[in-house]
Amino acid sequence: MSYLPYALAVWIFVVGIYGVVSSRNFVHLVVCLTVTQSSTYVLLLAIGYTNGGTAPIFADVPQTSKAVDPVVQALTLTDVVVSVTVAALLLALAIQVQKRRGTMNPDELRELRG
Amino acid sequence: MTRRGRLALFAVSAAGLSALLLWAVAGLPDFGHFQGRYGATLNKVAVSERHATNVVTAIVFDYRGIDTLGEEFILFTSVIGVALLLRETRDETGRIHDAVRSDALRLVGIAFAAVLFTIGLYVVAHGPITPGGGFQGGVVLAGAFTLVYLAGDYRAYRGLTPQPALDFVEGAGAGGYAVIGIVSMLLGSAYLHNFGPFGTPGTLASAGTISMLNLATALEVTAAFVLLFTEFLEDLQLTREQSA
Amino acid sequence: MIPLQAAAMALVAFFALAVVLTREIVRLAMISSAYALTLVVLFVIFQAPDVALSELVVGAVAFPLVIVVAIVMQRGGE
Amino acid sequence: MDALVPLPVAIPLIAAAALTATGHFLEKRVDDLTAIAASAATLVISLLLVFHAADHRLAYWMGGWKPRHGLAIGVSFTVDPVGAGFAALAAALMTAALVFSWRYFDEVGTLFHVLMLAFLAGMCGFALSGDLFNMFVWFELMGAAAYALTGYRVEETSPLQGAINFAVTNTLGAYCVLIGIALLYGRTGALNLAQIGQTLAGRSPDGLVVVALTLVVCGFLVKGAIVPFHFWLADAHAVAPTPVCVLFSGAMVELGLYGVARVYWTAFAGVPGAHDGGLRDILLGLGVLTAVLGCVMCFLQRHIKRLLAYSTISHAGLMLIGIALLRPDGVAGSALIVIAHGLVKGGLFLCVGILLNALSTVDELRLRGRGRALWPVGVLFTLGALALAAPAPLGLFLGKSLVEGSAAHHSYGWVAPLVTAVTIVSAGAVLRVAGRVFLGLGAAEDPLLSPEPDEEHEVAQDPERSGVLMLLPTAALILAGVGMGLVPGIEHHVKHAAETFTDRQSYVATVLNGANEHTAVDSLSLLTLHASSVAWSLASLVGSVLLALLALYRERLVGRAARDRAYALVGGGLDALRAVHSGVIGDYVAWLTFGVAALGGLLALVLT
Repeated sequence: MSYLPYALAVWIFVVGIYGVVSSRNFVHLVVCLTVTQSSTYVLLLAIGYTNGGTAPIFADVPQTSKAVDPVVQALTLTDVVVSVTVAALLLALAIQVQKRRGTMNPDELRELRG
Repeated sequence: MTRRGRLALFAVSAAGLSALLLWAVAGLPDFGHFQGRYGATLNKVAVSERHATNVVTAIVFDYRGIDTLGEEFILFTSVIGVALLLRETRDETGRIHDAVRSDALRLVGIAFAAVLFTIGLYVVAHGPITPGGGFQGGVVLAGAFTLVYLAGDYRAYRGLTPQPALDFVEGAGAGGYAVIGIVSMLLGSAYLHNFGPFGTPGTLASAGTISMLNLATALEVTAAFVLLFTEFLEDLQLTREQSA
Repeated sequence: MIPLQAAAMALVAFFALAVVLTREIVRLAMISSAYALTLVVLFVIFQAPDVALSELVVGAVAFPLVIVVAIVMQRGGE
Repeated sequence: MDALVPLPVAIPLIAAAALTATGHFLEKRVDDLTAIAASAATLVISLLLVFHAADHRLAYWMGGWKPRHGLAIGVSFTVDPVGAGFAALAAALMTAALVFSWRYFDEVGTLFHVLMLAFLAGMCGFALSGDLFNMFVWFELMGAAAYALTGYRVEETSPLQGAINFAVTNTLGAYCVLIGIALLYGRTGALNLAQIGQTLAGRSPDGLVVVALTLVVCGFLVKGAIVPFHFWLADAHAVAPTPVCVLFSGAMVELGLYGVARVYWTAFAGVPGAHDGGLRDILLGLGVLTAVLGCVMCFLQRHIKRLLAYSTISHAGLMLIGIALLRPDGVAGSALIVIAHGLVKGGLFLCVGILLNALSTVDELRLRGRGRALWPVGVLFTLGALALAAPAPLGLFLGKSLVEGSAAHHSYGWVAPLVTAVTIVSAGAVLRVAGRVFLGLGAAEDPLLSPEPDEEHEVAQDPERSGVLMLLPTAALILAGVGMGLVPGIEHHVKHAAETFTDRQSYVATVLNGANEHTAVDSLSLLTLHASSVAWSLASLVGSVLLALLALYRERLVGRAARDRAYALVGGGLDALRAVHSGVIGDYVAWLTFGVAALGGLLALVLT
């Protein structure tokens, strides 16, 4: 159990990249990229977790109680926003590709080479 | 490279990468036994120093407020970027029709939007106290506007969200965040220094500039997501019109 | 608590793979939403309600957008 | 003076936000003026920071959160001359690009200017930040702006392809960095570079440290366009508007390498074994590979922007060689190459922009002889090409001679001939373009060169666009790049800056303990010329001119039989090399994965 959450993050990371490498559709590629990024959320939050700790919010619990690490959560929040923005930009590009070329398949874009 | 060659190269590399990563995480502290000084210290001092009962919000808007400045502008930049990338379609003019024509459905949609709007405001306002804050609340608020669009009254939607106003709110929200930092400097302290005023922990607006930065973020995020949705949805509407 | 954590992680692992292996666009949109929800559950279990809320609003608002984009694009392509 | 530190980030961001907020109500030209003013202000402040930080490093704590009992609880901008110099270089190039773009991007209102300003803020933040996660944030801001700018010409497919390749590879690189950050946080509980370095120092590295180093370095090397992470660069540069290419080639790529050097010298330099030969050899190998591959591909292009892009890859390899020596004088050499190359390459891209604007093509063969009418551009372009050839004491000479000297001093004697050979090929290619386009030399056809989709124009023609405003920044950049080495005292100041940059102990002391030691260097002496470096520089100058002539007149100079034999010898290899650069994103990501795994494996071998 003690390393399983970290291994989960590794799994998501590698699986996500596999999706990007093998993708035949830009929408699929973008979704796989967000999957890859979600591995970083899992890794960060798993690292910051403390057994028996509460959320780092002291509205209802006394400040002396044991809480999980708040820093990784702040980092993950930033990370989530980053993931949305990259996905939005890539989707906008994909839409334009579809309009110009009528294809969503990355393998069929071969203008730049050599 | 052929597809097969690419997958073979990836398979070998991914095996190596997985092995490396597993080797790396084996060096982490056991799950549930992390004892980082940084987080522990902030958990101890944030409430008394910053009068925000949500330590994560205190970190996001104060201890590491500069990260969030960057984050706001990443969102801001990507909205501008999407506007740039999808711009051409606005010349390919076409009339945008309402998606839904049933009045009953419209009414339900708009009522639901009103509920979402209230929830969004609540989430924004309670950021320093409970989970949530400018980002999450802002997305919910943007969702409420989008619901008006999806519920079908395009003119009502555009009346609610005219482009110059949206751009103004987006710029004011993001710029406001950066300007609040400058105000700290004009008051003689460091950039983004929290200059108060502090209230009782656990009440709204208790945490000084955290509350202001939270509000600026909410404005920016709401406008940003409404703009994003508008760009994409109008683009798709037009595409559909043309192909029909 | 431990079985709950293990179950949530297993779900996340499963859905991550499912997303990657789904090539059909409409189904991809649904499965990726489901994946976002499993992440939300995991984050709640990890005591990260702020992050869970973020993932929820993004998953509930941004992913439907992907759905719309994907479906309309596919129609345009046919 | 310390209060200046956040301004290189805050000023462009506030200007960008203000332009967006008021864009619908502004008079024309206000966007141009605001953007130029904000960028110029950033330049002035960054230069002030360079001088201010020249004798002591500054640690500026955002929000006033100074460390408590040696524990960093806030985010610091840690300013030294190298970091501030990078911000200044970015701002200088941005100012030139924006002046060049006067009336250029009118059709999109304020969007272009807003993206450029956000891009500038991202670069400045990355250069100044002393916190690993904060660096990641600025890295992403740079990226978001850059991806959108690359896809500017949405009406064609190739810019979209270039932007997608750029965005996907760099995003994956950023995730690698982030995983590395998470691992380091799990080990050290810190995000501040000084704090991380302090915790890692003195303990022998295990898997976590090795892999974290690998991931962070690889992530930044993607931005730095080092083989095998370089594929995106040529695609993105070939299609982005030329004023944007100035920033890409002159500052953004170099910032990736800066990230590697910064993180190494602050966080990892204290790790036992990190300083031994193994790491040095691996990085040197990567640098050599990149330099050689870049110059060969450069020589094979006829699309001039793509040619300059591969030349940038080749120079990125040279810069990495300087960093890879893991010595202060190597870092100083690389820093000087970065400055000279950034200015010169920026000017060259602007020359291409003028050609494109006037003659509606960027294809070397189609432009043959047509550049004669634009002779001032021709003069500048040729000067820039010669500066790349690094004749003593001009252009890239000073930086290269420092790298070569440092390498020779540490018994890497082969570096000097290799750097010279690479320079001959890449500068020769640019000189070939100069000869063909501006003098009409050489044949009208050349089957050796890669065919690429040409460009006709990047923005609509506008008769009111001022030729002077396009020529002025071009000339300024090229002349500054050519004469940079002649600034009195520059060699000593940069060497001193590199010593500050590589001094981990004093970095920690400044950041965590507030120590403030002054180490002034007062020198206005001119650069030193060593006989060997002058000889190598002459060889590269003569060699590149001869190579350019050979390329232009090989039909006449070399007999048919000899040519056929040469093609038979290398033709297959060149075709294979071309085929690897397939433009398909799946391939690029597979190579990226390969690079991370291979580099990680090698580092594991040498460090543990």
